[in-house]
Amino acid sequence: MDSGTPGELVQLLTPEGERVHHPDYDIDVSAEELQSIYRDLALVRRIDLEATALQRQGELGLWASLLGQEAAQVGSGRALHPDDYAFPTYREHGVAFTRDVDPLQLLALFRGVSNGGWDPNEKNFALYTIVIGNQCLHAVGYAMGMTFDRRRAHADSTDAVIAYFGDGASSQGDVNEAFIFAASFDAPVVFFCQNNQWAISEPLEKQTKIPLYRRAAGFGFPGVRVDGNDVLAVLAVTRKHLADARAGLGPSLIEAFTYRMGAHTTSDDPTRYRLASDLENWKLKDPIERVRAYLWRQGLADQAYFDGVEAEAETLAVRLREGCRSMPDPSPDSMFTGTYAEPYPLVDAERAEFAHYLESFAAPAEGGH
Amino acid sequence: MDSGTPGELVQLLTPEGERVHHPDYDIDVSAEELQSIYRDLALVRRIDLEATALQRQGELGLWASLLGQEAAQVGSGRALHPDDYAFPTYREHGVAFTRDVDPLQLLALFRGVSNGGWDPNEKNFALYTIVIGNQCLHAVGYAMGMTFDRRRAHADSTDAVIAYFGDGASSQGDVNEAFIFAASFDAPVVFFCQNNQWAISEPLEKQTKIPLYRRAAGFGFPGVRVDGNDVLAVLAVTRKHLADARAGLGPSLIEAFTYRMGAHTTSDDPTRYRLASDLENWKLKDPIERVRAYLWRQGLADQAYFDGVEAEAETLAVRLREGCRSMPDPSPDSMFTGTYAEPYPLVDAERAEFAHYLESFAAPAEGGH
Amino acid sequence: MADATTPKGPEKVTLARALNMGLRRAMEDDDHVVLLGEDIGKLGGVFRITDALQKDFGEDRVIDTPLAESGIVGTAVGLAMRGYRPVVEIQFDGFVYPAFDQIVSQVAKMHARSRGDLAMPMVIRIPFGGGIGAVEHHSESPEAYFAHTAGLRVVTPSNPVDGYWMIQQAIRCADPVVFLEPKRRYWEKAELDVTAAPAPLFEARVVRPGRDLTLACYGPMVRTCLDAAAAAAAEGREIEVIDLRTLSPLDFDAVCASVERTGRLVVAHEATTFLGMGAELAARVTERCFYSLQAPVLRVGGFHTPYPPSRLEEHYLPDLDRVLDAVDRALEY
Amino acid sequence: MADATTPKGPEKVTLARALNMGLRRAMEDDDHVVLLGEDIGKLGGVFRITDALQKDFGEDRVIDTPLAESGIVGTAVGLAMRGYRPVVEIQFDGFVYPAFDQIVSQVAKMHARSRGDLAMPMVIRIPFGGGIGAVEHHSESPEAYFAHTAGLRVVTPSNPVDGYWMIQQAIRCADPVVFLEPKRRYWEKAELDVTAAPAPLFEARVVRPGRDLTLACYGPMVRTCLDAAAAAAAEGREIEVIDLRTLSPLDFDAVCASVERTGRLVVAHEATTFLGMGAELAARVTERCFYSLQAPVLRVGGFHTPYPPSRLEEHYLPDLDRVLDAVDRALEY
Ligand SMILES: Cc1ncc(C[n+]2csc(CCOP(=O)(O)OP(=O)(O)O)c2C)c(N)n1
Ligand SMILES: Cc1ncc(C[n+]2csc(CCOP(=O)(O)OP(=O)(O)O)c2C)c(N)n1
Ligand SMILES: [Mg+2]
Ligand SMILES: [Mg+2]
Repeated sequence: MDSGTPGELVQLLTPEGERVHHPDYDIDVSAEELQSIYRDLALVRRIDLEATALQRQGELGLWASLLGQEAAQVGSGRALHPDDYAFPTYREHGVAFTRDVDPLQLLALFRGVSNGGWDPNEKNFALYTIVIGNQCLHAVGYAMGMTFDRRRAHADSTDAVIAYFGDGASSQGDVNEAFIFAASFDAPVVFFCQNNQWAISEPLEKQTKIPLYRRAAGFGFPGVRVDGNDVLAVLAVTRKHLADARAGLGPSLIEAFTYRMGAHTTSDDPTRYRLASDLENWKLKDPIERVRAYLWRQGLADQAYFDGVEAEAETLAVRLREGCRSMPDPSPDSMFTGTYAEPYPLVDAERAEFAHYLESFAAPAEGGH
Repeated sequence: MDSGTPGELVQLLTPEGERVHHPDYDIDVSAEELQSIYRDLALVRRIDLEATALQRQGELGLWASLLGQEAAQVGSGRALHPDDYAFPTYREHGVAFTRDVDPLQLLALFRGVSNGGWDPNEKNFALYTIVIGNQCLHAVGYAMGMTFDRRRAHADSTDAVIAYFGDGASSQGDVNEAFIFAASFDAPVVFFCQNNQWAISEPLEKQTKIPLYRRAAGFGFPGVRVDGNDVLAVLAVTRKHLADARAGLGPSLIEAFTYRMGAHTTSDDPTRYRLASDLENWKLKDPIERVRAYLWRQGLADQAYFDGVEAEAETLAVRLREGCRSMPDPSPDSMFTGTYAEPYPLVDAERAEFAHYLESFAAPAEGGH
Repeated sequence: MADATTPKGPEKVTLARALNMGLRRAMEDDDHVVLLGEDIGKLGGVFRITDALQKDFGEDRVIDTPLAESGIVGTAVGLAMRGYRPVVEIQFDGFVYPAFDQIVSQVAKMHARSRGDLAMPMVIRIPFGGGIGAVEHHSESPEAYFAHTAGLRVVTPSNPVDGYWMIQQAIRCADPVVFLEPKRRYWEKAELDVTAAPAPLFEARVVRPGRDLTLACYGPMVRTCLDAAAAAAAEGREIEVIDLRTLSPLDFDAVCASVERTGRLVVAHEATTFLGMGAELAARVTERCFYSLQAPVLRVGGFHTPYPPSRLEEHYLPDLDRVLDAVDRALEY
Repeated sequence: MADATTPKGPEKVTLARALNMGLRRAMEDDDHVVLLGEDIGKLGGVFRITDALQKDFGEDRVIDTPLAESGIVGTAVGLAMRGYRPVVEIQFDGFVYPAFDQIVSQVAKMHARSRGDLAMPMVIRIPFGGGIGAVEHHSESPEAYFAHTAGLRVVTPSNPVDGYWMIQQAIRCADPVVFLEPKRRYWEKAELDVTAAPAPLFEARVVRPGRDLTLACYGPMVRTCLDAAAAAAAEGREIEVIDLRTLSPLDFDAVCASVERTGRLVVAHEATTFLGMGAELAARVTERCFYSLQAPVLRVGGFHTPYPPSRLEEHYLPDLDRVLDAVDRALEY
């Protein structure tokens, strides 16, 4: 497999925490911003660890860990403006965090309390999409709508959309059709592929023999590969491509080169299909460690700062544990209320019948549930 | 729209009938072969004209004309070996001709007598596929099977597959998934896109803003654009890419740049969406005229030869007209026999009931059909 | 071809024209209504249902898309999220299946998934059914796939007047509506009064009263069933014909009210009977009217075979005689 | 984890293991049997149904594909044309829809289109149904979509013994078979004698005799219905339970024979009742057994809503009590 030439990878912060520069993508980050980025990364990782633990304790049915992908998600999520819109897969907990979605709502989904959780149009963050690739078309449609709105308002520029998907998803018809529609309509959308090297047990080579970012050229728009474990590079590259989208330059594709450090989900057993040594290599490229090293060595944050973040993470963890454990189950009645926006006789009848049926158990009677 | 640089188009015979040379693709064609090519082109055009006429006379429900695409089809079809396998759309009458499919069987389909017509495995020519793009995946699967067979036989090389599709089809998920599977499995398949500039009323720009052959690079395999009205170039390019496929080099994409000179089908009215002047330009690039000019000017064929082909075409036309008009309708019973290969009680019962029902009309009774 | 203004007085129009007029009026009434599909712009669609709309409303509201049905429906989902009311045209019934995933997994489920935060006011127009002498995949009756899918609504007009009103009502509906257009009836005419008050969208209609037997049908079969009822009347049998109009929800109240009176029900459709709409009607009506039914509910429909080559379609499609054959059998009980 | 040889004597195995053994034996018997799917190689599938098969049969026979279901089924069509017998794994029920077009327009219709020249001996394996506490799209019951599609066959084993034989029979069938695996029963065990003679694939089976009422079910609901019948027996009601096993064709003869004796029929499934298998059974059985039925056919099934979040699934899935409730109602007529 052609894994791309080294120069292809945009990097601004090396795994060792050295700041490097790039001719096309650069960024000025203040100490405060960098601290805030570090905080996001640390909190997001903590959310993920807590969720994994809650799943082990039986509090969640499943969890899809983002371990290792924090920078790709926080970097790209932070590049968004409030009015931009993000379309996630099921693993974008870090992006959710940057969109101000309460992590408890993510837990609610994986606990089986809800199939959604937040109001998408309040957060400008679509619901998690589990069917691989579907959301990329929604993203393009949404972006087309932004263009129509802009033209109606005779405005110069517009907001933008970001569509998340995985390396495995790049093989789905929907994702490729999304590329086609986006190109055809010059939609202001950034396709953000987190290439974490695996689609469950299948390595990247099953999906493609050339670097994924090059797919874009075949559809007539730019593609770029960024070090997905480098939050600064991800931030810079995403900002730039969002800006291009806003300016009417149409879609582009960002491939964030990263690694899924955990199992696919808590149901998965990666020892069946991959080598521990790969993981060891990627550990050296940890997305958080390098920011910490940089902050520390440049004197941009002191121990008190790191301790503060740690304490905040602890508080958050407690809130998540308690919030998760005390989360009430939805009422059976709620099954019936969401299906249609307008009255639908059969559902109304089933609802009434089922309420009646449940009551028959509540009544003091022989037999029972 | 970026319509490609002039040098991108492989051409071996100019519209004026001049033989030109190309560094990567060349070909040696004997006078006999060229005569035979001319004959194919002429007969295929005649088939098409007859079919269009038969549709106007009410003998066919519909006809999808290949007018203008004779060279793309005859050139690529003639590049196939007998054991190669071709997967057509609904317009590949010229390819069908090179696969020795009786044109009457094409007429049977458009007459509504059959949904298929020939035995695909006898002709190594799949049935016409109407759902846009579906056949590209079949082609890849078939090619994968060839690879498996080759490896089982410990053979060095294999046969190859050609998958036909249109410029509009290039937007379908299935076609792009076919690219992905073909690349992933190094399938010996040549994707042959007849870019006739139109998908019914939609111009190429709706589907893509860059030349279609470049799509291939995004998936990691070679793509080339050939003058689709130049039968020699099409033959040379297709031969070369089939040879590569046979040799284990995996898939490739050929974009045959051509023009749909007629309506999309006999149901279509192109005056609603395109200019007559475009047609005039493309008439100058007629795929048959240039071969005739070359044969004539080089003294490779004389008037007697052309007259002979004309006479053959006339004989064929008579056979088609008569064959089409006298084609019997299938029996109602045949509706029931093809659905399943093994017995299926409900269909058997419906078959018996319907036969009984039909008999009730045959019997001398009051009322009637 | 079409004029740009909605005519005011009653006028004889075809179903195709009525749909075109209804779309136009819906677009005038709400500027967030946008149309998406293949060849719906300059061409006006292969059946001309969107004739002249792009010229009058522009390319941002009548959108020729790339050739990919999943793409069309998937982007329509995004447009709906952005506040538009997309009306999608699928060129022929047999080409809706590439979009099946988006329809079943996204369009149908989005409202429930978001617990009502996101509505999906989308209309998916599909010319459906056979009888026009077409090649394969152009004569399918996919209604049961959609009606079985919770979260969707499915309606079908049988005549120009319903076509005009129902398309507007479907567009105004907050839920996704699969709108099936009986393509072999596109060219049939009726007088259309655009100032009249329309019937509710989700109700069936008795189109011919009768007391001996109820004949339920929809879309392209309504004409056939009315003809059958007329023929039966000549022989003294009074058949009540119900145009179901809505397949999801199904108007069981209307059908049951009729069956309570007639005691007999025949359901006719083009789709394969096995798990077709007739199955659900038979099951539910038998449950609700068990003691009123004097005969089992009989079904007339397509066979359990793919739609045949067009030279055989007259045998595949239930015609007047096959409907009457079932009526006779039901009356014999 | 699994051993490489098919064990010879009776052994207690899970449904998951029985399917694995059946696949192995089919692959041994016919070297043109190939498996395609996502994660079916090293991982052995997310449910381990293909465990160790790639190791033993190689990557050309157990094929991990790119992540695209239309691609999987579409290439399987080509492989079938080339003489292979592809067995496709769809990872979960909710992910079959991207392949719906290839299944409905190509797999189901190829034999008819070619008038028998091309058979489509393909098996499409789908773990289906709910009850495992999964997230959205992992608990669907899509059987009616496939059973309504002429050209397909649909079967579902309810237990390990059927799992072992039916998968082999499905693979030998010359027609395409949608093979639905009741995923919440994957871990239930039964004694499997691999030397016994299997029952025919396309026949239902009476799994518990009884004379008061017939209870028809399939796949995951068979266990539930047997439990319900046992509970009813304790109260003196003799329920005959029929495991349908095949949904297309449906074995009406078996169901009608039972109903002729019992006079009552309840059908239970997880899928939405509206146009679910119960609708077809109710319609056809009522037609055939009109004078024997003492009560309308009652259906117990999923509601007309998307499958709910898993914390509610115990309410959505018909359980013993809901089945008995319907039984009681049917007996009250
Ligand atoms: C259409 C569809 N097919 C299969 C699945 C099952 N599935 C869930 S995640 C996954 C792998 C996805 O890989 P990738 O796109 O790389 O994303 P990642 O999980 O690595 O973040 C698969 C096959 C699915 N959710 N949807
Ligand atoms: C899935 C699907 N959608 C729509 C159609 C209707 N349709 C038939 S041909 C056609 C245009 C095809 O254009 P192109 O691929 O360029 O092939 P051409 O007809 O130009 O040869 C369309 C939209 C179809 N057959 N299948
Ligand atoms: Mg991945
Ligand atoms: Mg074209």
